[in-house]
Amino acid sequence: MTLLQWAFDGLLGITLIWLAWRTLASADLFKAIVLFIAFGLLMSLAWVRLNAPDIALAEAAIGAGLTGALLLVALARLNVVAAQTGDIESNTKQISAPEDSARTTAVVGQGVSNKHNLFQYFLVLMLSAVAAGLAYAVLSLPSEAPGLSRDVAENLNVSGVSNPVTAVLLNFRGYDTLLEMAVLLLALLGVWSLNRLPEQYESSPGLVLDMLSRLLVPLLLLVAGYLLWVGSRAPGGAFQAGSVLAAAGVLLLLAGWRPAARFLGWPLRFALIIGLAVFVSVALLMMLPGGQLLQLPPAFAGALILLIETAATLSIGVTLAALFYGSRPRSEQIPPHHTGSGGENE
Amino acid sequence: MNNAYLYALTGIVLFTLGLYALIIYSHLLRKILAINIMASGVFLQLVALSTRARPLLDAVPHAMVITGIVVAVSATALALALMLRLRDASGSAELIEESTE
Amino acid sequence: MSEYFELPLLILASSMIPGLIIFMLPEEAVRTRIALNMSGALIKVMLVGFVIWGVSNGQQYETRLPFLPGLDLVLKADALSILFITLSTVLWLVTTVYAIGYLENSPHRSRFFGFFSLCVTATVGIALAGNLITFVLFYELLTLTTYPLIVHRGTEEARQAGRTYLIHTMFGGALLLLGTVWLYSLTGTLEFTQRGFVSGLLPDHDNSLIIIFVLLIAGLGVKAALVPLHSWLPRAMVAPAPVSALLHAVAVVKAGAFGIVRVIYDVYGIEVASTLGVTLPLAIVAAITVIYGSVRALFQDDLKRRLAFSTISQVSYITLGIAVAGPIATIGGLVHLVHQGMMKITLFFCAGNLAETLGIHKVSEMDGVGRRMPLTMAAFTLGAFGMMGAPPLAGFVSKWYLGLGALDAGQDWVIFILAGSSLLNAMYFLPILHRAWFREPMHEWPATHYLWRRETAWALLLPPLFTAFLSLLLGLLASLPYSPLEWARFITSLQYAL
Amino acid sequence: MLIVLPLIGTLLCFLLPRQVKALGLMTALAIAASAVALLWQLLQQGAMRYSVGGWGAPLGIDLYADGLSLLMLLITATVGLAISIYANAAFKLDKLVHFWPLWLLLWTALNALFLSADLFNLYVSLELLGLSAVALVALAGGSAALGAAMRYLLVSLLGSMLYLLGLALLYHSFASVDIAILAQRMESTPAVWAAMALMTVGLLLKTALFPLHFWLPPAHANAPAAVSALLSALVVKGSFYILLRLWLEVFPLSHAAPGQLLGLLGAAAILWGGVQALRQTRLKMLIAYSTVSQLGYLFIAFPLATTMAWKGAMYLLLSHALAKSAMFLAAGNLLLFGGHDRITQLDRVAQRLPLTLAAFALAGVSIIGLPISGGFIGKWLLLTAAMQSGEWGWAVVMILGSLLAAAYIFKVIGYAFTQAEVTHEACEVSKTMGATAFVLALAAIVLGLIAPWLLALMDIAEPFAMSSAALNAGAAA
Repeated sequence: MTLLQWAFDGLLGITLIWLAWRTLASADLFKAIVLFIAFGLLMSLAWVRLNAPDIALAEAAIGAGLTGALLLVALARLNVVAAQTGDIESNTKQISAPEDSARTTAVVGQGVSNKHNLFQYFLVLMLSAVAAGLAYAVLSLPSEAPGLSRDVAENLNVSGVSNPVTAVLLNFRGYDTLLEMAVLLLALLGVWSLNRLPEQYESSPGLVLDMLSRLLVPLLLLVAGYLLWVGSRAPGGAFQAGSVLAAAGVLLLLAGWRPAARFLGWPLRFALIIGLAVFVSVALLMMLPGGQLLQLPPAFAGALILLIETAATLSIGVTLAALFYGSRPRSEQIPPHHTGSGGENE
Repeated sequence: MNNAYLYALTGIVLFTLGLYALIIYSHLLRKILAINIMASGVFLQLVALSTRARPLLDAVPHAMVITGIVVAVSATALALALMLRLRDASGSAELIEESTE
Repeated sequence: MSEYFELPLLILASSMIPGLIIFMLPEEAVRTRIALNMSGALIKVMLVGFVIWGVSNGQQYETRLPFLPGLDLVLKADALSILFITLSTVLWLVTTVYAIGYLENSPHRSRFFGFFSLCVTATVGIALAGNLITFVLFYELLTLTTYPLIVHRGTEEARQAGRTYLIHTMFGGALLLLGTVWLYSLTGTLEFTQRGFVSGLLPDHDNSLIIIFVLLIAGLGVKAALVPLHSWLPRAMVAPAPVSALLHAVAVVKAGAFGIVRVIYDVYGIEVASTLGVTLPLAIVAAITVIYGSVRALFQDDLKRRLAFSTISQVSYITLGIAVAGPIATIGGLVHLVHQGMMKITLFFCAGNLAETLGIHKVSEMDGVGRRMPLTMAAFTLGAFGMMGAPPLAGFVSKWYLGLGALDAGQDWVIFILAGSSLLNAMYFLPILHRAWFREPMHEWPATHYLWRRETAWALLLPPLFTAFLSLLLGLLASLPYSPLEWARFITSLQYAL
Repeated sequence: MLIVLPLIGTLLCFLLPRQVKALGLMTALAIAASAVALLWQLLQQGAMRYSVGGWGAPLGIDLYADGLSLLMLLITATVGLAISIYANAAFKLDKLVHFWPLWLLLWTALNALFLSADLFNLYVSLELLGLSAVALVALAGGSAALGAAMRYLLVSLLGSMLYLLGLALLYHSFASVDIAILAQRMESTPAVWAAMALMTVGLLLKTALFPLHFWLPPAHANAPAAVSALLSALVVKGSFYILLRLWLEVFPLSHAAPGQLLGLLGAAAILWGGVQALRQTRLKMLIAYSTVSQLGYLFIAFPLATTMAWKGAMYLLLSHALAKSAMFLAAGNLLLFGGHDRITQLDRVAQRLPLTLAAFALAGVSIIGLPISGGFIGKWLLLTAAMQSGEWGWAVVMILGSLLAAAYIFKVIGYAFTQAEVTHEACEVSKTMGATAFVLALAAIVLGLIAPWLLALMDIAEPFAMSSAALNAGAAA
């Protein structure tokens, strides 16, 4: 461990903390989100330094990228509601006056009044104590611990893949991942179950974005495919690939593209659940020859994992994009007023 | 090797910072950001300490963190949608103290 | 385990099942309801008769159901429980007849009779309980089932009375439960045993035992209306007359008194209780209650309230008799359990008749009522004289034994209590009788519309006559075998090993 | 398997929204059947350990079922089935389309949670549980419900974060997240203490133990009735279950002071929740605060830490699940019928819904802890445990709590007897809805009669014996 590395790590740590603080404390919410995205990117760097390239990819794509996009679009909607109080769906209650809302977006963050000062100091004191205690607990851990690395290494050759992270995710602890897919689906169900949000404001995509999307989307699809394929050996895998796929979808949505109505019915639903469905089916099928739930026989493990991952990638991509879009498409009832003409599906 | 502790401590600071912000700020978007930063802190700590297994790679925490990231983004998406709906219904993106009558 | 394992259960079921069915009946199904009620009551009387016959021939009736590990639900018919069961069963039959007449055409009858039956079930359960936990169980059930009866009318006043009742009984139930748990954690058993089961703890746990005794008695004292836990009783008079009658003659107050008897006899045992020195304070509390109730009764103009305070006073005779801790006084106390029930229910029936037929609620309105309703007032007179302890009525027998027993146990002061109380009884009953028989009516009574110029409906008239007759009989034939007096002697002989 | 079934149901319901009623109900029945099958299996062969994927801990994830988890699964199946039937009658199709997938996911989460022996897996289940619960609360719409859902979401996420941080410390101390392995390797280090504190606080937050209960009443009161029932009956119990497992098995070395603290908080919850419930003017708020109070009882077992106390707490948990769900469903019926749930004006409503009222009253009996009911058995066991340990202070608190409960329950019931002419037009409440509530309440009463059998079930693999053994060892040392 050279001094330079030390300095780099130290600097990275301090920058992370500083960025986090600025994110949380900045008066402007837009600025806060941008800072948060920057924070996410730096986190990826930290993951690389920690020898965790898989996480770095996931963090960059999901943590910084998609979360950032979600945050931005949410903020935009918050502002749309604020700005266009009058003309959006007059039947929904709009209590807030425009100037009130404007203030909300601008300076809300500073809304900690003085009378809370004492409480604030107390809180700082308490939390410092908590942090100190935690730090002490962490530092008291032995400086070397193999964790489960040996177990993973020993079983890697029968797992069907050579990337240990993928092995853990889809084989050793595949059950976690199964439930995790359910969480993702759940988030979408939850979002859809809320009543319709006000329509995202329609900015004309602009030439650059339009061009960019035409150029980038095929590229992103390619990257997603690559990540999926390579995941068995090198950093990559379903989640990373899925989020890249989602990025492509987000880009298309931003460019004003809307899928044709006929894809919004059960094809969309099917795409959303295919990952989980395949996962569950595989899990159950493995029980047929007398194995345990999710017991992948070493001979087919590689192929099965790839199958699961492919389906999962598609579902993750579509789910994340749908989360970005927000409300449930008016699928069965009314055809959406799609502006884009591109009816191609991914 | 000792950068394990460095990053772990960073994680703890991030966690505490997020917790502070979660309690102190009232705007929901900020609270959501705070939760995300807390999550980052936890993940950082989880992975940083696993580097103590060097030269081997302990993949289990890595997988856990990837799971965690996906869970976090799901939760964030739900929280944001909820925030927008709340804003829609009550006109404010802050939590108003319930009067218990 | 005896061959008649199911019998106690059947006795319970004979009132519970009709009760549950009645809940489901529509309001209009009058006949079905009457049929159910009456057949349940009759079956119960027969079953109890069978049990009496069996027990006096040395038969054991016991039902044991697993309830908790090491703790069974026990229903047992022993001599003491027979006394209480017989009383409640007979009176249930009578009261059912009365209630059918009384509540004719009033709303929510299904609800009323449903809870009424359940209330009787709980009472019988209390009587049959073979251990303290079973007792507690039915004791709480009694609270729950009487509450709807008290608030039955649904007026604001009824609701208030219900609240007062609940506050008292819930509190009492909590104390009782606490005492029970404590006792259980010390002894590991709660089985009622002749002469108690706690004597093994005696030297070391004196203080605990005393505190537990206080907890148990306070919990039971609420229902037995011991001063100062009595104030729910007069307020509960807003309930319909059959409820007041059954509640105050039998179910609730007697359940409390019966519980006190159980605790002293079968939990502690009279010897342990005397050793601990807890009987004298209890006797004093009971004595105070006797006097206090009588004094308060003097000043009540509302007839039912006067009767309620009279109940407070009279029920404590039972406690007093037990707490004096001598065999003869015990006989007096036990027999009073039955005698007082018989007499007081007569009085309440009569009060109900007056209210239902003539709209009379107050003593001051009773001038000359004896001419309009001679039979009712005749029954009332019998009951009142019984209460005062005039021979040869039932009340005299109990008071006689109480007094004798007190002298026997060397507690001479009790005599004065008894005498004072009887004097007070006379002071609040005699004016009523005087008004009813000898004063001119203040105004013309509404004419009767019943056949043969009967004073009121059959269903209202017969029950008080029947119970009044019984209380006369109980006094006259007190020394016949199977009379309550003989039975009480029998129980006492078991306790004191005479 | 209990986990996969509801998942498949979710997928089907999601794919075929029009058939959602029938599909959902079929799934619910299938789940209940498999829960019974598990009961049969456990009765035959005792506790079961199952390695998902065949790897086995510490590398893979183990499922574990003993008496404790079995009972939780059974109660979930019972309440779940009833609520499924209720929901089909109560919601319109456009709500049901959302309700069913979310509810089945919640059921998945619960079943996964009660079966898992792996702390990280528990974290994922916990998130699944929390998020689906939040989404269900938000189903009610309206700013109050949405605000409550938001608060609930934030609290739930915070709780998960605390839990996860503690988990990280445990993993890095012992290189495993399997409960059994952790229990073997457990030692008292600063990291373990920190982990215990973090995880306990996180779970307490989700279990809403006083003073961390602030989020619960609005969330439970503003959700749709079926959802309120789920939340109070099952969801809070999920995190409590994890807490119980942790304290019984993972951290058995730390009973003294922290246990006392939990007990004190529980006592405070009993009293505070009771007083607050008494002060409420809205029925659902009252019931929600009653939940806060009843949850307090569960924590009385921590300072006592005897087998009997744990069983008592467990018994209370089960009967509370039944009684409280019955109560919320009954309240839902009243609300639907009268259009409001102001307690003082219930008289006009209550008399026209006798079955619903009976359900409420019976459930109340169990909540107060009067005999004969499951609540009584639970309280009896806890009281006896307290008295046997000579700690009568806890007993007094419990009795006081019961009195408070009696006060607020009868506050409601008292109005039902008031005579009032029916004046307003009322919505129709279907028979099914009243009957479901009644059956649940009756089940709470029946729990009071089958105690020996249930207590024997709890003894499968003796999940509660360990702590007392540890305690005895501690006393001997």
